[in-house]
Amino acid sequence: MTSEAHPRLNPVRGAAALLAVPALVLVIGHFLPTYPLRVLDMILLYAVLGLGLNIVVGYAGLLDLGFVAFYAIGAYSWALLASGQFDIHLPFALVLFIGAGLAGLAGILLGIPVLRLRGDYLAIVTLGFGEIIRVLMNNLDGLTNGPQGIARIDEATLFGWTLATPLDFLYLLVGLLAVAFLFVWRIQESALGTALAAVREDQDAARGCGIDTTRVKLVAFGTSAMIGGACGVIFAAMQRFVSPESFTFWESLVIVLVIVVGGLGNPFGALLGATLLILVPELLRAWADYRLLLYGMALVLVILARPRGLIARDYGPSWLMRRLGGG
Amino acid sequence: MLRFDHVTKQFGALKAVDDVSFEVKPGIITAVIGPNGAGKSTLVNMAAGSYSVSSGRILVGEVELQKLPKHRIAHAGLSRTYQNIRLFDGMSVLKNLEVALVPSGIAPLVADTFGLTGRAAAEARREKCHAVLAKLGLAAYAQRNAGSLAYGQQKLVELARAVVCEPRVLLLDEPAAGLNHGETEQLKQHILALRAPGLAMVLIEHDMKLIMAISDTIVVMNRGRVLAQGTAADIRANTEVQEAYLGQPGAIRDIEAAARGRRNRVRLREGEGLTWHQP
Amino acid sequence: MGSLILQQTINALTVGSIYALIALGYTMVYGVLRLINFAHSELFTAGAFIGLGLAGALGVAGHPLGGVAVGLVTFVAVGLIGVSVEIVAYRPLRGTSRLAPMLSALGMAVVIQNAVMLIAGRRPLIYPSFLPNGVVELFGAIVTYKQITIFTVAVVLMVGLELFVNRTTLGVRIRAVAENAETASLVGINPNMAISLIFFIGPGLGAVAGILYSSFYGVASFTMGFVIGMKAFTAAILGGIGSIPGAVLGGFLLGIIETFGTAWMPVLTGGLVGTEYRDIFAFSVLVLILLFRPAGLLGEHVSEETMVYKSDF
Amino acid sequence: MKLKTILLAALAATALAGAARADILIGTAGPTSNAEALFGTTWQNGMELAVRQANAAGGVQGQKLVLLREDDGGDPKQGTLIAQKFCDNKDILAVIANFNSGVTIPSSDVYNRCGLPQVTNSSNPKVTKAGYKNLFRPIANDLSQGAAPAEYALGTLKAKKAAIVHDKAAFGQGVAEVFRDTFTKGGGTVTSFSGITPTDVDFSALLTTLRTEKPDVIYFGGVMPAVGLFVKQARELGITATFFAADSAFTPDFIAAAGPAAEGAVVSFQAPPYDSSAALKTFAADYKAAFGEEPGPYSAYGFVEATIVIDAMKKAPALSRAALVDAIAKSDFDSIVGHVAFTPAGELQKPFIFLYAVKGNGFSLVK
Repeated sequence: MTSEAHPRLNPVRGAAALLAVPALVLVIGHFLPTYPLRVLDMILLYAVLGLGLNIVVGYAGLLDLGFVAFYAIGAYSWALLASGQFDIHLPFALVLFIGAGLAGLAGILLGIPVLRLRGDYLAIVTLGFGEIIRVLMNNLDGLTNGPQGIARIDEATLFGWTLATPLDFLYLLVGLLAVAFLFVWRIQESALGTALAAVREDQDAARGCGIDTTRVKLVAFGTSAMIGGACGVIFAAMQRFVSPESFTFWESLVIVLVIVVGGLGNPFGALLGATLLILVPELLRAWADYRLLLYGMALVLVILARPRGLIARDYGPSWLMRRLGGG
Repeated sequence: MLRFDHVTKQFGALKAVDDVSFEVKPGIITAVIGPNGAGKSTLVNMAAGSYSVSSGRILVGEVELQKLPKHRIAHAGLSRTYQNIRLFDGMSVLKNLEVALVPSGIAPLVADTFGLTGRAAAEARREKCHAVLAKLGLAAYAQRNAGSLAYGQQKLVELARAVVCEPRVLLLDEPAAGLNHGETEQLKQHILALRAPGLAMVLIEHDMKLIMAISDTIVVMNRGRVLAQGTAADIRANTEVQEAYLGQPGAIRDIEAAARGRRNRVRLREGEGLTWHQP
Repeated sequence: MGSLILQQTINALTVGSIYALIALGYTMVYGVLRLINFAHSELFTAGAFIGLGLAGALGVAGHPLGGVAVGLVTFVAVGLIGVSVEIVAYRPLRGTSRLAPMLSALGMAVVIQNAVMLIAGRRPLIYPSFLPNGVVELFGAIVTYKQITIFTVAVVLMVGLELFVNRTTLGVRIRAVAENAETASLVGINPNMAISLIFFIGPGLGAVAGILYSSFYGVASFTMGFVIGMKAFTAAILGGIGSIPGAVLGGFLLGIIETFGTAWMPVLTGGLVGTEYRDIFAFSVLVLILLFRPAGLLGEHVSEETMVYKSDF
Repeated sequence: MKLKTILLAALAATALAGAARADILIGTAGPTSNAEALFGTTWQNGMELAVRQANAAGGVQGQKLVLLREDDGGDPKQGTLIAQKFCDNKDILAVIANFNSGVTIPSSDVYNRCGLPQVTNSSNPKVTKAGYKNLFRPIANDLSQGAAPAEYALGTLKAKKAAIVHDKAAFGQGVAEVFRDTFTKGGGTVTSFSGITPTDVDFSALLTTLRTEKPDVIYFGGVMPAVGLFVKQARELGITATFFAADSAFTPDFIAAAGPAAEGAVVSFQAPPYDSSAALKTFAADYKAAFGEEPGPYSAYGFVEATIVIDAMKKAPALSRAALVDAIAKSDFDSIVGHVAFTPAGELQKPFIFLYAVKGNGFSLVK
C-alpha cells in the first residue's frame, strides 16, 4: 500500500534521469552560437525564478505580485558588494549567500505584517511593496546611484573559475536550476509541502488541523524570496550593470506568467513556462511592431485554453519518477 | 474534558450564545440539539477557534481554548468536522490526513524538508493515516483526490482527518447532514466504533434518530441558552423542550420514539456525561 | 499660506476626480467578479484616443458642446469594447480559478495597449481641449474653468451612477449579483446580463475620464494608462473595494494625499524625502490601509469569522 | 483583416531577412515599444533615411545596405540579448545602439567582446567610461548639455535664482545635476532640486510650491511629453520664470503641447536650426517625404549616426568589423549637425550645443 503512495525509485534510473537532462543541456550549450546560448541562460534564470515564486503562488496559493523586489535586492547586493560603488569587492560565492539571505530576510520582514491578509489584498500589498522597492532603488542616490544604475560591476569568480561568457553562466545556471529543482521538489514532498498545500486549499481548515498557517506561509515567503535573491545576484553578475529599470512591475508579472502558463505548483511547469515566455518574444522579433500585440493575444489564448497551465499540477517530478521507476 | 464556562457570543445586538455552561465528559457521546439558530454551531465554532468568544471560558483540561490561536487549539487536543465539508479538495485523501500530522514548529519542518529526520518519521505518519483510512473503510481511496469523491465518502474522510491526530475532544458538526439512510447507518457504526475512554465526542445533529441511537447524554439549546440537559428520557419529559420544538411535532415524536427504543439498550449511569452549572 | 493650501486642495480635487472616475470601473468589476481588471486602464487610454478620433471626424475638436457629444459616443463605444473583452477573455474562465481571469486581463491590457499604439501611433498626440478656457481667482488661488468642469462632470457622473445603482431596477439587479450571484440567479436575475452591464458602465466611465484627462493635460499617449490605472486602483482599495462611494472618496483622498505629500513632505523631512517619492505616498498608503483596515474606509468590514471562502486563488 | 496584416508583415519580415544575407547589414536597437517608443522609432527612422539615401546613391562598394531594426524596449536584459544576436550575425558590420544609457552600458560589454563597432546615442558620461575602443558617441554628453544652459542663464539672462526639476531618470537627472553644479559654481542660487517620476503628468503640487520660491529660471531635466505639460501647467499657475529644457523638447510637439506657454522657453539641441542650413532643411523635407510625419526629436541624430557608419564603410580598406572600428575612429567630415571627429575615448572632439528659444511656432537660435 505504501509503495503505491511513495514508490521506491530505481536509484540507477532516478539518478540517470536527474543527471541526463542537465548534462544534455550543457552539451547542447557547447554547440550553440552565443545568441541562443544567452537566450538559454535567460530561460534558465527565469525558470529558477519561477521555481522560487512557485513555492508561494503554486504551493501555498498566495499571489505575490512583487517578487521582483527580492530579485532586485539580490541584484543590488552583488552590485554594491562587488563594484567600485563603495569599493567593496567580496567574492561571488559569499555574495550569493548574502544576496539570498538579505532577500529572504526582506521576505520575512514583509511577510510578518502582510501574511495575515488574504488573497487579493496580499497580492496588492506585495505589488505595492515591489514598486516601493523599485522607487527606493531609484531614489536612494547615495546608496544605489539612483537611475544611473551601477556600472562596471566585478566579474564573478567562483573558486578560481571566472564567469565571463554566456557558456560559463550556463554551467552556473544549470547547477543552480538543478539545486533549486531538487529543493522545491523536496519541499513539495515533505511535511512542509503538505502544510502549504493545505493552506492553499483551505486556510481555515488547515488551521483547524493544527497548521500554524502564518508561520508556514512565512517559511514559504522567505524561501521563495531567497531563491529570488540568488537569481538577482546571478543576473547582476551576468549583466555587470544594474539599474532600477530592470525591476519593474512588468518583471514580476512575467515571473507570475512563467508559472501560470507552465502549470501552477509544478516544477516542470516553471521550466516550460520560462522557455515559452522568454523564447516566444525572441522569436517574435521578426514581427517587430506586432510583437507585443501577438504576445498578449497568445497569453490570453493559452490561459483560455488551459486556465490551470499547460502541465497539470499532478504531472510533476514525482509522477515522472513513478513512471520511470514503475515502467 | 471539554468545559463551557459562562460562554457568551455576541454578534452585534444578537446574543447567539448566551451564558452557556456545561461539561462534556470523556468516553461518551454528547449530543447538542436545538432548533435552527439555537446557537449550536456558534458554540462549536467558538470551541474550535473559528469564532472569538465574547465572554466566558472554554476549557480542555486546564487549557483555556479561547486564549489560544486557532491552530493551537488543535494541538490542545480538539479537532472537528464541518457542517459544510471542508476538505482539501485538490489533495489526495492520504494527504488530507497527513495535514493533521504535520509537525509543528519551524525547526521540525525544515529538518523534514531536508530529510534530516530520516524517512522513518514520515513513514510512521503515513502508516498512521493508512490505519485510520482502513478503519473507516476508505483504504481504497487513499490516492484519490478528495474533491473527486462522493459526498458520503467526503464526510467520512473529514471524520478520518479529524481523528487521525488522536484528539481528546472531537466535535462533529452535523455529520449526517445530506447522507442517505445507508450512509447514515454506516456513519453511525463508525462513530460508535470511535468511542474510546479518552475521547470526548460532541455531536451536533438534526437527525433525531441518529442522536437517540448513539448519544449518551443530550444538551438542548434554544435561542442561545441551554434549555435542558440529561438523558433522552429527561429531554422527552421536559416541557420547555416541547415548547421549543412546538411546530416541529415530528421532531418531538422522534425524540420520544428513539428514547423508548434506547432505554432498553443502554443504561446511562446517573451523573455521568453531563454536569450542570446553575447560573 | 491659506491660499497655498486652497490652491493645493483645488489641484488635489482635480486629480482626485479623475482617479475617482477610473476607480469606479475597478471597484464595480471587483465587487461582482472579485477580479482585478488590469485591462481597465488601457480602456481609459482607448477612450481618450477614440474621443480624439471622433472629434477629428466630426470636426468638433475643442468645443465644449462637441465634447459632450464625443463623450457620450465614446462612453458607448468603449463600453461595448469592455463588454466584448469580458465575454471573450473573462467569461470562459469564470469558475476556474481566480488567478486565470486576472492574468487573462493582463494579456488583454497588453493587447489593447499595443492595438492603440499601432492604430494611433507612438507619438504622444496633442489633445484639443474640450474644456472651456478661463480662470477665476478665489482667495488668492487660481482656479481654471477646466478644473471646475472636470470636477463637475465627475461629480455628476458619480452621483448619476449612485442613483442608477440604488434607484433603478437594473441597478438593483447589479447589486443583487454583486451580493450573491447564485441567489440572484435563483430569483431570476441573469448574472451575465448584470456583469455585462458593469463591463459597459465601468469602461464607459473610464473612457470619459480618459477624455477629461487628456483634455486637461493636453496630451494623450498610448502608455498613459498604466500608472494612472495603478493610482485609480489604489483609490478603489483606499475607499473600500466594491463600494461605489468608497471609490469616489478614495479617489479624492488619494489626490489630496499625493498633492499634499508631494508639496510638504520635502519641507517636513528637511529635503530627505523629496517630491520624487510621490508614487511611494500612494503605495505606502495602500499598504498601510490594507494592513490596518483591509476593507478600506467605506468597505463593509469583513471579519474573518464571516468569511466563508476556501482557497484564495 | 488584422490577421492578414500580420501575415503580410511576417512575410515582409521574412523576405527582408532573406534578401539581407547578401548585403551589408547595420544593426540598430532602441525602444520602439513602451514609453519611449516615439524616441526610438523616429531615431531609427533617421538612420533608415540615411541608409536609403546611400542605397539610392549606389550603396557601398556596389553592395546594398540594410538596416536591421530591433526593439530593446528600454530594457537592459533585452539590450544584451539583441547585442549578442547582432554579434553572432557575421554579416552585421556595425551597430547603432542603444538609445538609453542603462541599456548601452551592459550591451557595450557584449559588443566589445565581438569587436563590433558601436555608435551610441546615449548621453550619460558613464557610457564611455569602460574605455572600449569600438564604442563611439557622436553626440554631446550630459556634461555639455547641462552646462551650456546654466552659463546662458547666468551670463545672458543674469539669473540669480534657479529652481531645478528632473524626472528621476538617468538622462534627466544627469543633465539636471550638471546644470545645478554649473549654476552654483557661477554664483547662482539653486532654490530647489526636485525629482518627479517620468510618468507624471500632473505637476500642480510641485509647481505650487515652486511658485513661492520665485525663481528667475526653471530648468527641467526630462523628456517629452512631461516637459511640455510642465511648462504649460507652470504658466497656468502664473509662474513667470524662464524655462530651460533639454534636447527632447526640440520638437514642434513641445510647442503644440505647451501652447502659448512655450513662448520664450530655452531648449538645448545639438544641431543648428533645421531652417538654418540647406542640409538640415533637406533632411527635414526628405524625412517627411519618407515617413509622412515631421522628424522626431532624435531623428537628426539617428541620421548622423548612420551617416558616420556609412562614411566609414566607404573609406575603410576592407569591409570588416575591425576595419570599421578604425575607420570610424578616423571620422572627419561635416554632418548635417556639425563636424564629426572623435577623441581617443570615442567622444566627439567638439561637442556642439545650441540654445534655442521658442518664438511663435518655431525655435530661434539664441546662442
